[in-house]
Amino acid sequence: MFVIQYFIPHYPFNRMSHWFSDWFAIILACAIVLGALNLMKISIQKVIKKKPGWGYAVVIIVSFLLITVIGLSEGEAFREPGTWFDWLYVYVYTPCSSTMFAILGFFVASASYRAFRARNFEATLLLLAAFFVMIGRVPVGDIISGFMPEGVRLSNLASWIMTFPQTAGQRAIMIGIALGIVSTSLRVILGIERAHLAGE
Amino acid sequence: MSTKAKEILVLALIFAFSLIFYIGKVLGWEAVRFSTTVSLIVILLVALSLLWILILTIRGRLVERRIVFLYVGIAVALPLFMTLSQRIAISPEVEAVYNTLEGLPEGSKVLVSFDYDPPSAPELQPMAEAFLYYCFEHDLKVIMMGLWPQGPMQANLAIEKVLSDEKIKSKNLKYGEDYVNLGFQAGYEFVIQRMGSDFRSMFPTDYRGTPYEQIPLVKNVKNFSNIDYCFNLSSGFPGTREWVQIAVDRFGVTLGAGNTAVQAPQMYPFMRAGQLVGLLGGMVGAAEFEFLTKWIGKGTKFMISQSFAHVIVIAFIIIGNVAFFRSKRKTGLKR
Amino acid sequence: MPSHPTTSRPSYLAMLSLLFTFFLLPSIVLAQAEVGQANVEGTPIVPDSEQIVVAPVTSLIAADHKYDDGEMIDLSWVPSIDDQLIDGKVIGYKVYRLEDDGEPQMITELAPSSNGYNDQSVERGKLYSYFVSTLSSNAETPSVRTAPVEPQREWLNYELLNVLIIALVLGGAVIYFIETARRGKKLFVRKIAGIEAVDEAIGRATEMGRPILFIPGILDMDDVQTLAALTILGRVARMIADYDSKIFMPVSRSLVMTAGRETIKASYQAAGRPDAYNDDMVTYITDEQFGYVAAVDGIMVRERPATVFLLGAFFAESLILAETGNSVGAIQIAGTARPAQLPFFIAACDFTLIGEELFAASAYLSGEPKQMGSLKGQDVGKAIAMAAILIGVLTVTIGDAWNVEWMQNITTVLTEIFSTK
Amino acid sequence: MEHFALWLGGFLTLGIFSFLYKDNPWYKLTEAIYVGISAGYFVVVYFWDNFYSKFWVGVFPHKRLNEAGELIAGVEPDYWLIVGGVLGLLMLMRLLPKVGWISRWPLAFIVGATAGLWLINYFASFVMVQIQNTVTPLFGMDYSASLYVIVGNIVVAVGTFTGLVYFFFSKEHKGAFGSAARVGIFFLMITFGASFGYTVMSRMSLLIGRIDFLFGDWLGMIK
Repeated sequence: MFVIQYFIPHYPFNRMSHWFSDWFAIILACAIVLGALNLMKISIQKVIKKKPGWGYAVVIIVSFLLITVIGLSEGEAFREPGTWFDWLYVYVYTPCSSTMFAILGFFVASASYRAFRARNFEATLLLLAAFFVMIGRVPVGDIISGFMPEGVRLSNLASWIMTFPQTAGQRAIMIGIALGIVSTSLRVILGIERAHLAGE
Repeated sequence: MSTKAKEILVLALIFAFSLIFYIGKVLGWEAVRFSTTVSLIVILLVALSLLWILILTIRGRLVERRIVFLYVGIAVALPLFMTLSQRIAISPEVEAVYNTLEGLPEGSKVLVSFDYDPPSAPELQPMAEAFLYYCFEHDLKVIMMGLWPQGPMQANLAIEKVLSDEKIKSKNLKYGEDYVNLGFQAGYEFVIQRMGSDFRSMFPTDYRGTPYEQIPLVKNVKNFSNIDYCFNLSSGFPGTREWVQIAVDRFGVTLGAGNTAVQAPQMYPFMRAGQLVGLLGGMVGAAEFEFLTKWIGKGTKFMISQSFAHVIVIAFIIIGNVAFFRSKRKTGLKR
Repeated sequence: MPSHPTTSRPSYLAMLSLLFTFFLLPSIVLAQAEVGQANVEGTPIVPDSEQIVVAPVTSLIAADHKYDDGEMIDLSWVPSIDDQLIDGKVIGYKVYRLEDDGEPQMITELAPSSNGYNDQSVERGKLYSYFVSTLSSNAETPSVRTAPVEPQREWLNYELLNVLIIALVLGGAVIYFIETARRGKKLFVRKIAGIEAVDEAIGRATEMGRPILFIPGILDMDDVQTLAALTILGRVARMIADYDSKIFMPVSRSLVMTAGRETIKASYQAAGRPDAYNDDMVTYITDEQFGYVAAVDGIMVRERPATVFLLGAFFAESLILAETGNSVGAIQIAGTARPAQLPFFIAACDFTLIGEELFAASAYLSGEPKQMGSLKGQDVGKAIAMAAILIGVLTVTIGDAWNVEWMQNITTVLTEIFSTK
Repeated sequence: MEHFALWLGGFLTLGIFSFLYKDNPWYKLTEAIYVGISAGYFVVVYFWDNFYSKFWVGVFPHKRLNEAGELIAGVEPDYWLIVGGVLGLLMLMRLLPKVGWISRWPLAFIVGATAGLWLINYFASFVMVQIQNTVTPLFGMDYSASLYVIVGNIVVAVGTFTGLVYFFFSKEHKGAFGSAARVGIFFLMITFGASFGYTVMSRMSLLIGRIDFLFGDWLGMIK
């Protein structure tokens, strides 16, 4: 259907993608309720059975109810600056989610020390490219290679890697993945790949 | 002393430290600054201790994870206090953004889409500020919007920051005439699609609730054909990829973009194909752009930390691999 | 819509013909676009002496917008000769429209140096004509009116015909190979390193008496990568059942949990050991990304699996999982189609299925001829891409360097075939 | 309130960082708050953005009144949206064990629809456009390119070609074909290296941002 609407601008085909996207959004809204109820179910069970760590489950339930009640009661404009929902978002949600990503910086370093090994030629090449890009993209790179003439310093090398070999690789991956998805989608549409739907 | 007692002690210390400096902040203490000499000594100490780790590792003792963490913490935190001069090299993709902007005559209309939220702000906010600064300084008209719910809020933060600059303040810019924030609209890439035919159908009012046709800056803006340049700040979906697919491929706008470093490499094919004119990648891209626009903000300030962090990661990769090759030679094991 | 589980096996040929009918029928019903134009130059209204007179726009053309639902008219013109960047007297343009020869109405005001407008507020079945006024600071010079135009609706977007043809060729190839495979012809598919290692990895786990950990990514069943991971799981579980080693699969989505259980159960049944299966092999942990990672980390450290499979859609957690797996000394086989996460897998895992290989592996391992067939179809797509690049680059370079005309022609054809505008 | 907000931010940030030391009650508390708040956040956002403004407003559009208080013709209700509502309702059936199987319907719709949507979009933007753009004259138009660009053009063409060779499954990697695939894998590795570097860059930037919050916004030690 989507395939058809791409080529035919005529009503109703040109409306089809709008409908589908709207339906999809509505289903998602219902699905998220399922997820939240599941979380609540698990947490409440924990509290009732007094499983280890049930205190934290109470915190989950309380914070969930708090933001949901506030957000739903504040109406359509819940996102405006100055609402309680916005306050919770800015001062609770944002620090938590930012820090969750920031913490990965630590793990990158630890992993680079313990796990990233030049165990074969491919991995060596990968680490070398990473090395040049990392060093070339920050001012330190040019301080180290400052003795070289302008134009052939580490920053230029990093740029070159990004613009040429990197682009080529990305392109090949892009085409490959797109074709993979096309063919997998066709399998789904033709009903070959349906193991996932068998049984509930 | 038991571990527990030590932990409590550390906690108390952290608390006391925070409290002292917080009170200091309220009382208006000066910022902490390292002079160049102190900075160099710190760098030397870190380098020496890395050497020590190298020796330990070669002897076959991997240092603990937490020590690595500690190193990263130091490498990122200390440089924030340092004052070191640094030269920033400009990459061609950043230059392309700048050159396109330079080519725009006064009064050109620029559409900026803020498609990110606070977690990616460290990378994208400096770009937003530098970009707006350039536009305001050169009398370009800025129309802002967001495909992410939090985007327009980030736009407001950036505007506030830039307008407080002396040079811009003296220009006395007016909301609605020189810049406007259309707010957020749900619908992902379909928003761009419908904007292709009519902006107003997607944004009946701006974020303050003023009807579209009453805003002088946009009342004559029908669709993309009235926009001279589009810029997109993106940290995921929907973002630059969607803008390229729809706004560029179908409606033919000129698009530049600022991306988080994670997704920047995937944009290079678009750049090479000319679908994207210029790209700012991550905080480094922001720093380069700040250098060009002469708006020196956080991107530049954080570059020392960024350099340090990269060097530490590279050092750990090298140390780890040196140890790996030595142990391989000894045991002759192949995994 | 496609693919309900209870659909009885469809005949692909029937579907193919259906597809063709769907595409080809509309193309027979076509509407010819009518173009109305007016090429007479406009004459300026003679104004008072104080007024700044500007020249009108010329060559104003109004034409139906092609390949739409009859809701747009395109206007184009050559800007007034007084419209200059430096010392320009023109401050803008006004576009007027006459509906069915009624009164002129201003529909928009445009900035200087505009040379076209796309009117999207038109309706089918009405006639529209236009004129454009050039504005100076105190005068207005209208152009000549265009001939009336009626917006047309077209059935097929011919500009995208090439996309359609290539898509059909590709879809046809996939379906053709699936049919061929179904008739029992053996299709060759090359070995994929990561998959070849599966046997060895499972064997190692059995010898060491340690469990095998299977992580299917953190996205739900609606992601293609998760589907691919589960197909691979089917085969892996079958081997595990044969070897009698243990599998453990923590997941982050409840739907993936049920699907995973079904898959493993089916594999154990196929191996003739349904009694060895139990539901605890697959557990749901949490939807929360980092909560899930922390839990899996804990499992890895405690259970010390001999083999870890990381297949599916991964995000920031990829490197934490790969590092922990590496630190407990497991053999790790990873695969994802997310380019940003692949580097961490390649650097920290023993075998990595890169991008498309993940999808291919699921087909390869399933051993089903139909799946193999679709893989072949994919290869046809790649062959087309490679041929186009090879021929294109060669012809464009040689054609350009030595001015060989027939080569330049090939290039033009190729570029047109692959254009999407 | 502002003081409280800053301290709360500091408390949560440090709480998550404390996980680096070890799993501890502080982290667990922060995590519980995070999980609860984020789950609630998405419920609220989806409710208003998807359910309310798409479905509810679509089916029951706001009545628009003019200044005199008379009803003016507003947006027509879009009854097609009810189909989406029904599918959503079917999804919720999962809550009732007896009719839970019915939730497979919307699931099938999602799987099928995403498959269909992706099919064509991916194809057009990722395959066609990219092939078209790889086809460029190696020496630039009229020999205009510098050596730097010529080398680059050759690298891109060769890289894309050999990269595709690597992904070609119908032929054993032997002989010339094998060598091409080998070159292809080299290109892929360079690509991954570059994206590795950029990812590290990104993570570090976010970390710097957080540390800047702690020492700058919160404690005021950096200005």
